Amino acid sequence: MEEETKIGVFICHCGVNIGGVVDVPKVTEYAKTLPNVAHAEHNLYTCSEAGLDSIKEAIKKLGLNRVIVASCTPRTHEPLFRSACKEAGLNPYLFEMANIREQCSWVHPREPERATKKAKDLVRMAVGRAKWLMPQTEPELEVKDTSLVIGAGVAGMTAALTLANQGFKVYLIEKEEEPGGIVRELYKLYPTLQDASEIVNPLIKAVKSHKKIELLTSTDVSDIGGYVGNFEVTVSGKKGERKLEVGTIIVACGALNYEPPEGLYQYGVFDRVITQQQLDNMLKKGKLEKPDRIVMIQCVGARKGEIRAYQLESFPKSDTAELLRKILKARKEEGWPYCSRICCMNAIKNAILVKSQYPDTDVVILYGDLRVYKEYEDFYTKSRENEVRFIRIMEEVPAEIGQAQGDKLKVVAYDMLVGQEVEFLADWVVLSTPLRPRKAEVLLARMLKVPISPDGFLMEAHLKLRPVDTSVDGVFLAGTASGPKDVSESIISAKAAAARAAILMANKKLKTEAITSVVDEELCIGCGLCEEICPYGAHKVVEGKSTVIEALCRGCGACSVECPQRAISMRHFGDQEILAQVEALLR
Amino acid sequence: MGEKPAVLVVGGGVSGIQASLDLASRGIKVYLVEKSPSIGGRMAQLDKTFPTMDCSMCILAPKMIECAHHPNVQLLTYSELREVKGSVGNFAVEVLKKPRYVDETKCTGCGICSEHCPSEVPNEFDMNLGIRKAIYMPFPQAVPRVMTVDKENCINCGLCEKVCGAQAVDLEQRAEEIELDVGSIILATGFDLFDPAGLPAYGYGRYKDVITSLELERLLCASGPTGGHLVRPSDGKMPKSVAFIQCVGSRDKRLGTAYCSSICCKYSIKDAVLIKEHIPDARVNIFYIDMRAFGRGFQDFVNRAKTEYGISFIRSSPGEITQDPAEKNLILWFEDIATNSVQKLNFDLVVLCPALLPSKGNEKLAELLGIEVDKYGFFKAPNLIANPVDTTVPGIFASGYCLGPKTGDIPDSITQGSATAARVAEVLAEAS
Amino acid sequence: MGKTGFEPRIIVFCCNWRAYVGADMAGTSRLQYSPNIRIIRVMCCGRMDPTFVLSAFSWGADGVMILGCHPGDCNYLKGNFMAERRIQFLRQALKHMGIEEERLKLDWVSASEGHKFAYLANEMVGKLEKLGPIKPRLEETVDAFRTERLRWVMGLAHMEPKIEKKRYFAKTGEIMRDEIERQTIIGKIKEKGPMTVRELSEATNIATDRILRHIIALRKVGTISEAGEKEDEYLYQVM
Amino acid sequence: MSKENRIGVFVCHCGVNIGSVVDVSSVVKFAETLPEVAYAEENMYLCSEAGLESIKDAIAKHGLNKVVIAACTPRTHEILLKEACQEAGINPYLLEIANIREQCSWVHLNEPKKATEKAKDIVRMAVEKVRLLEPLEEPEIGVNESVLVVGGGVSGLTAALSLANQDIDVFMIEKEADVGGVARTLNEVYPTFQKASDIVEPFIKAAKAHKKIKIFTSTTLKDIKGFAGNFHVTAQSEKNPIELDVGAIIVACGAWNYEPAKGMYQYGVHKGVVTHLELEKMLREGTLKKPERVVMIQCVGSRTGELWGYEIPSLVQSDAARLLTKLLAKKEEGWPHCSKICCMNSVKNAILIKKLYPEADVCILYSDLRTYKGYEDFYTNARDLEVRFIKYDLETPPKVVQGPKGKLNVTVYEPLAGREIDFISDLVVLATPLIPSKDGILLSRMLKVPLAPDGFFMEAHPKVKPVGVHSEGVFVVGTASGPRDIPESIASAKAAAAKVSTFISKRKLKTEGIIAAVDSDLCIGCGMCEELCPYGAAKIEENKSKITEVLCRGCGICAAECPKQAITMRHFTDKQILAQVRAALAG
Repeated sequence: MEEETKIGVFICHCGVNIGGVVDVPKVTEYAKTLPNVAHAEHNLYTCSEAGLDSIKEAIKKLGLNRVIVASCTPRTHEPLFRSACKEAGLNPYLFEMANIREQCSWVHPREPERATKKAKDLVRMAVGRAKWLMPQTEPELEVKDTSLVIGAGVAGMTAALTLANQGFKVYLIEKEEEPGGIVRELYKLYPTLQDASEIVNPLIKAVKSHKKIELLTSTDVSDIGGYVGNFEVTVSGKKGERKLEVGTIIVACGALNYEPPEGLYQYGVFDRVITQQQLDNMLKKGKLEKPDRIVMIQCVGARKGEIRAYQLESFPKSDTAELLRKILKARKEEGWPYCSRICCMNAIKNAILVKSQYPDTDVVILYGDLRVYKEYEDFYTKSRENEVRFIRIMEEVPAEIGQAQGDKLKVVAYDMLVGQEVEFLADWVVLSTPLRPRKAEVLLARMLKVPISPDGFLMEAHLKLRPVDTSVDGVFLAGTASGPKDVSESIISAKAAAARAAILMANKKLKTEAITSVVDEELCIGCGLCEEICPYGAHKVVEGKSTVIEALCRGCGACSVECPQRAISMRHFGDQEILAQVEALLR
Repeated sequence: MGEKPAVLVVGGGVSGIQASLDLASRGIKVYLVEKSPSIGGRMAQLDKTFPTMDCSMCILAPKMIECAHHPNVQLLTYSELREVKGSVGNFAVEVLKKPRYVDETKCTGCGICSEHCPSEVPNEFDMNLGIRKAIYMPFPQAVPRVMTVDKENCINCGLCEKVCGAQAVDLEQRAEEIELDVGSIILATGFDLFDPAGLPAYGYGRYKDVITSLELERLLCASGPTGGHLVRPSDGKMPKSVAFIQCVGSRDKRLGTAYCSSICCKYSIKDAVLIKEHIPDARVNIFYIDMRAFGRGFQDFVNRAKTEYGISFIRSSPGEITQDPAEKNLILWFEDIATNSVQKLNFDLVVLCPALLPSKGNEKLAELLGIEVDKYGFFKAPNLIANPVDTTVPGIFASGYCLGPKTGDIPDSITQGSATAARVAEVLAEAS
Repeated sequence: MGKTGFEPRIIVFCCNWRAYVGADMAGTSRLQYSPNIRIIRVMCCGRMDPTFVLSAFSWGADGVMILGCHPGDCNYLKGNFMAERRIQFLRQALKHMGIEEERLKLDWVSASEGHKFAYLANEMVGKLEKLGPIKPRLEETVDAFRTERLRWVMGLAHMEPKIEKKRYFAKTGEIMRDEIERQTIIGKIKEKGPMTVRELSEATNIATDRILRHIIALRKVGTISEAGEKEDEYLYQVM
Repeated sequence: MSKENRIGVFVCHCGVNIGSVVDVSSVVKFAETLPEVAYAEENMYLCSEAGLESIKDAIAKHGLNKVVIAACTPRTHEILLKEACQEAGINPYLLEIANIREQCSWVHLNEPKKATEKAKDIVRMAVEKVRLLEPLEEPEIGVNESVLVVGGGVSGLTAALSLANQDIDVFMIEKEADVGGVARTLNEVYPTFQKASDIVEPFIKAAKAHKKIKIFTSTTLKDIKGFAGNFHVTAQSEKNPIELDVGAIIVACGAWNYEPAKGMYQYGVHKGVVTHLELEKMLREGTLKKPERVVMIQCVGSRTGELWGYEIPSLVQSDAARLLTKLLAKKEEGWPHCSKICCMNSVKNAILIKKLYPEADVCILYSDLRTYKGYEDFYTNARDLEVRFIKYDLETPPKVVQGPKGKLNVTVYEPLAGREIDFISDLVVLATPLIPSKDGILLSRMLKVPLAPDGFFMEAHPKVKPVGVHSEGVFVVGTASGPRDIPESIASAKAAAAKVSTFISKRKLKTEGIIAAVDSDLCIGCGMCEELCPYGAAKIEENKSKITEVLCRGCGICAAECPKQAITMRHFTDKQILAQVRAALAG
């Protein structure tokens, strides 16, 4: 950058938005007096076609090599001006913006003089900074258009198929011998009461036959390295280890059914106390001989216990397996704090199934809140028409289960409506238990550096806005891996995950921020502090020197602050660039 | 990437935005048609989002802007679907772009015009609690940042034309018919709210201080009409006692809306908490039938509402609301199921949580596209479980609340947005 | 004035070219009329700013007359038409303020119509003696006619509405009412310091919900803001 | 106005005009108590030399910088007084006149106390205004040095010629096919009995010949725009439209001869009943057969009828419009004024008849015989020729009926004899008045010049400014401003010509300093002023309103309408007017 800096300053009236308060011509005159400023002008609307043209013209005519626009906030207009510079052959990173509207004229409408002064300062600061700006290029990296889907449950298979149908190569790995996951075990699905097989089998057939899908069963992930676009995954199966190179990863490892600890509602004590899953199974196999009464108890092991906040950021580093054991043990006792979302419908479904087999069997559902959300209300109504009995019990007073004469069980609960205790003799007591995270998940999390949410499921990048993304680029969540879902919800999330993954792979290339850190090899002593603190694992110490994986670096600059050798500098927000602003303001 | 056919997305809510972005960012041209002047949909109207209490607009705005700037997305705001012919792979679509009376290419959205416009109108974006002008931007973060003239209320004085530095106003502008060829269509038309006037016992419309939850959102919102100062509409008093009534129109067979709208419980808790944060000594009661705070994160939310914020939940659906003529307070009559007794409580403000209905256009739209709707008027999926985001016409998909309460909340809407994007990508892949 | 009996006080605005000469003519012809009137000369009755009239009322005038050239004779081609439109508009405002219409008169007096001038003067005095002293004193409403919004709409009154008349006049009427009420609110707060919606309503007898609506509007443009609370209500101040 | 005000108040007695009603000295005392009044005095005649001197002295002596003069209407004396101030070094716009004569003493003759009160108020109002007055400069505009003469009658021609002889370009517009006007149709004129043609023809010749005079015959005025010094005139000749730019306009459109309503004195019924105009024609053409008797009736259609025939409240029509209708209706009611020339005219014609047929008996029925000036002996001359003069009351006008042998029977009540007299007469001649002409009335509207109650042009002041009118640059000559005989018309024409030449010769003309000024900080460029300004003085340039000073006439419409109150009217600012209002109500 030996050539002398020629800064062009363009100050916008924004109609009267700025001009009405700030004395724009004055500011323009002032700008002309600043060092390195080769040109300054003001426009009614710099963002208008005319405004942009005058910028381009000035760049070409006067050979400007820095451009400053003093107008509104960069958040909305920077891209526009940057591209204008680009068209005029100026590197967009040599463009700087001074926000004299949102942060000046609009907030000091009643003090024109002081606002004008402030505007001058802001412009001066921008000029100070502009001097140090460097041209930057946004690094591109290859994205392999193959994907890895972990777990061949409904979600996993759906995700795999969705991608495959779009022509992407997919590795679908499953640690069981057969794909299908939990759903394969199930009997019928709510609310349509169709056989689970109707859903699963076509998927299984499809994934097995699809030429774009390579299904690896009885296979586990043993290691994951690399980064978005270029993950290196080691899987181990019957045929031993194998290395896969994929661009994206979809985690569909599903969830498990919570198994109550022995003694909870006499589970494991009386063998006629079973879980909904077991009931479902008996129904499927037709093992359930006609009972007089079945009592179902909702929210067993769900909506209980405290939430513990783990130190998530440090989580990947701590001994996961150990921590995991602790969590699961503790949870086994006190249950899981969240509502499992599907149990109510599930219970109702089973109740209906029982009724359809044995219409005169009395089915009683004890619940705290009946969360038949969405249009399942109809489903609920249907069950009542079938004379399924719903009794709202006080959650604080759990039902008591005891032995009664014969092999019947005695259930005592407190009925909120009647306001007194009620007693039932039941042949079966069925516990509705929540879905819970599985061990494998947490282990995966460690490899993927995906944080775990307080309740132990894999955590979305943003609960609201990025429900199937993770904080790790290129890694997505499908199905119950990120929390309880019913089948259709799992399918939706699987498709969503596939869509997100497809974006990366379809573009083949990934433009990443130019604003990344750079390591000065001379100064770096490879202390690895940067590696420690980098939230995105963008720094690796290789052969005693820190290296930056630009694809991962988000340009937060934490490393450059921490680096004891001050060997790390930030592009576009270098120390000089920032200090120059401060200096310009104060000196 | 011209070889891929383009896609039409109807509805610029968060779901439609997500679908558009996912498609666009993988190189598929998207036309996003929105009937109102700005994209953003219902989410833009919310103050905060449960359970994380993120400022709704803060997290939505970037997506909106991204949408506007994306080279593959063409926004057709203030536009409506006119006609659709053809089938998957090649639909011929006609979109009617209603006249904005403002040249979108010239307008800088500076708002000077509406500052001077003499004609005031209740702002539907603020649920008519706030005020806008006849030339307006529905809300400050609107996308595109372009003014719109509401001819209904315009007195045609032409002041806007005069004061517009950019000469963007054109009161003679005409509607524009736009022909589009698309390979697939995504519907994300969202929902409308049940009008509680349909339940006279609650006195909505009769008592100014009986409001809907969406109205409350605006009253709570810092960028809302009262600048986030919660006051009751009748006289600006700070409500010291607030009641939430769940299932107003939902789960109600008489009204033919038997389903559970599935978000009210959650947002009520959120709003209740917000109210407590605004007015710590306010008494807040939530009247509910079942507290359906299902899914991860919410149980904890409920517990905190009870323990930390001392919000009391009463299991009952109130029978009637009357007004104390002297104090102008509202008297709410209900049967306490816990105690089996008819009781009454006084409230300064009563918030009704109305059912979410299919948005008004749905029937027409369905007819236009030849797709089926379910008995409630939501778009019908051929197979609820296996193809939840499909409609009965191949190549046409639905996302978000227009599918019915299948969608719980924002994450669901977004997930579905992405899911439809995937489906579109699939069918287009097949087609090509 | 320390006189017995009611002496109506009348301000007469005369245009420089006809009415004023007419008044002179009355003098030249020694036509006697009652001395309650005070003449103010303006170049043209088109100069009549509504705030002049309203100020006059708010400062204690019992009647105001505006005299200009006959239609078609205006020295400035159309000033008198403008005055007429404007006064019509102003009359609506007077209604909102509870001032009898007869207290404001617009008429034409040509240079030669000394008789007419005298006649009008006496007629007005007679009317006002019947009406008695003016009741309301609304300085605030003068400000309403200083607001851009109202003045603009007033200006529009000279042009043919480009939209359906009924809707147009409904709208303009509404705008006038709004501005008058808003200025009244602002005035009250300026006078009494921060007030709550209810206090304002009592002080101005405007319904509370309307007050709130105005506050919302004024708040939006930064004229009014909260200034603390007072038993469960927000106080509002003028910025 | 940094410099503090020192106001001088001068109250005029105007002899007894003010003094006899208003207690002047108490007004002066009162004035002394008013804010910023440094000096107050009373004076018998302020407009007299002495009066003006004393004003100047006072200004010098007491260091006054603003002046209030309580006297007569500003319309007559303002100029004079302004000059006085100017000579004393005070900007003429720092003078305010309180009109306590026309608008106080004269109209409250019987209520001295109240009148004095009022006078005080008026003075206070003037003081309040003067306090806020600011010195104004009067922008100068060029004066077009050509003159338009409307009407080619004797007076028109005279004026045109005398101007042309002063080397001033004159345009003359005549709607008839040839110039000359009424005079051409006359026979011999009193008192010299010259042939009218002998008087007119030379004028016509001279005018037609004069290179400085351009005559447009068969041409009618269409429109007059602009203002003193720069009138733009459009006219229409038979063939083509004419556009003229002139600095001054002389109105010489003459008057009409009242044509009696049909049946009035059998006029239009019996061919023996004629007007003098018709008689003159007979005499000129010699078609008058020897009559036994001729009866002349004076004041036919004059000195009768209401001054204004309307009831005030219902009045909406403009006076001009009303005059027109009256004019065209040819009402019996007639016209209120005395036509002034008829008497002489009748006497003249009587004499002419006598000279022609000495035996013919000529009687003149009159109510008052107004042979004014030196015409008395002209009257005696007629008497010597035995012309009979018979008086009648206006209340009992003569009756004319069909008489024997196609003659007429005239009956009149003789008040001196106290009985009715009958005449059998061959010829009845009606002396009808000159009345305003249609053209005059129309012209008055084009020129915005007020008409007098009788419908003739109203002089600025019947005594002080007989040929000037209420609009600068416009002058009225001949019968346009009332009945005149030829010598009088010529005299007035010459007078006007003199005035015009001085007016023109100024070359530069100061326009009013009373013009609009825009505060462009407040202006939002809404264009309301542009929309409403009758003179196109306000224009929007770059979103701000600009006032073209020479076009602005100071009506103040823009100021009254400006939504942002960004326009102030110099010398009539809101402040100043409101100060007056306040002062008026302060008492």
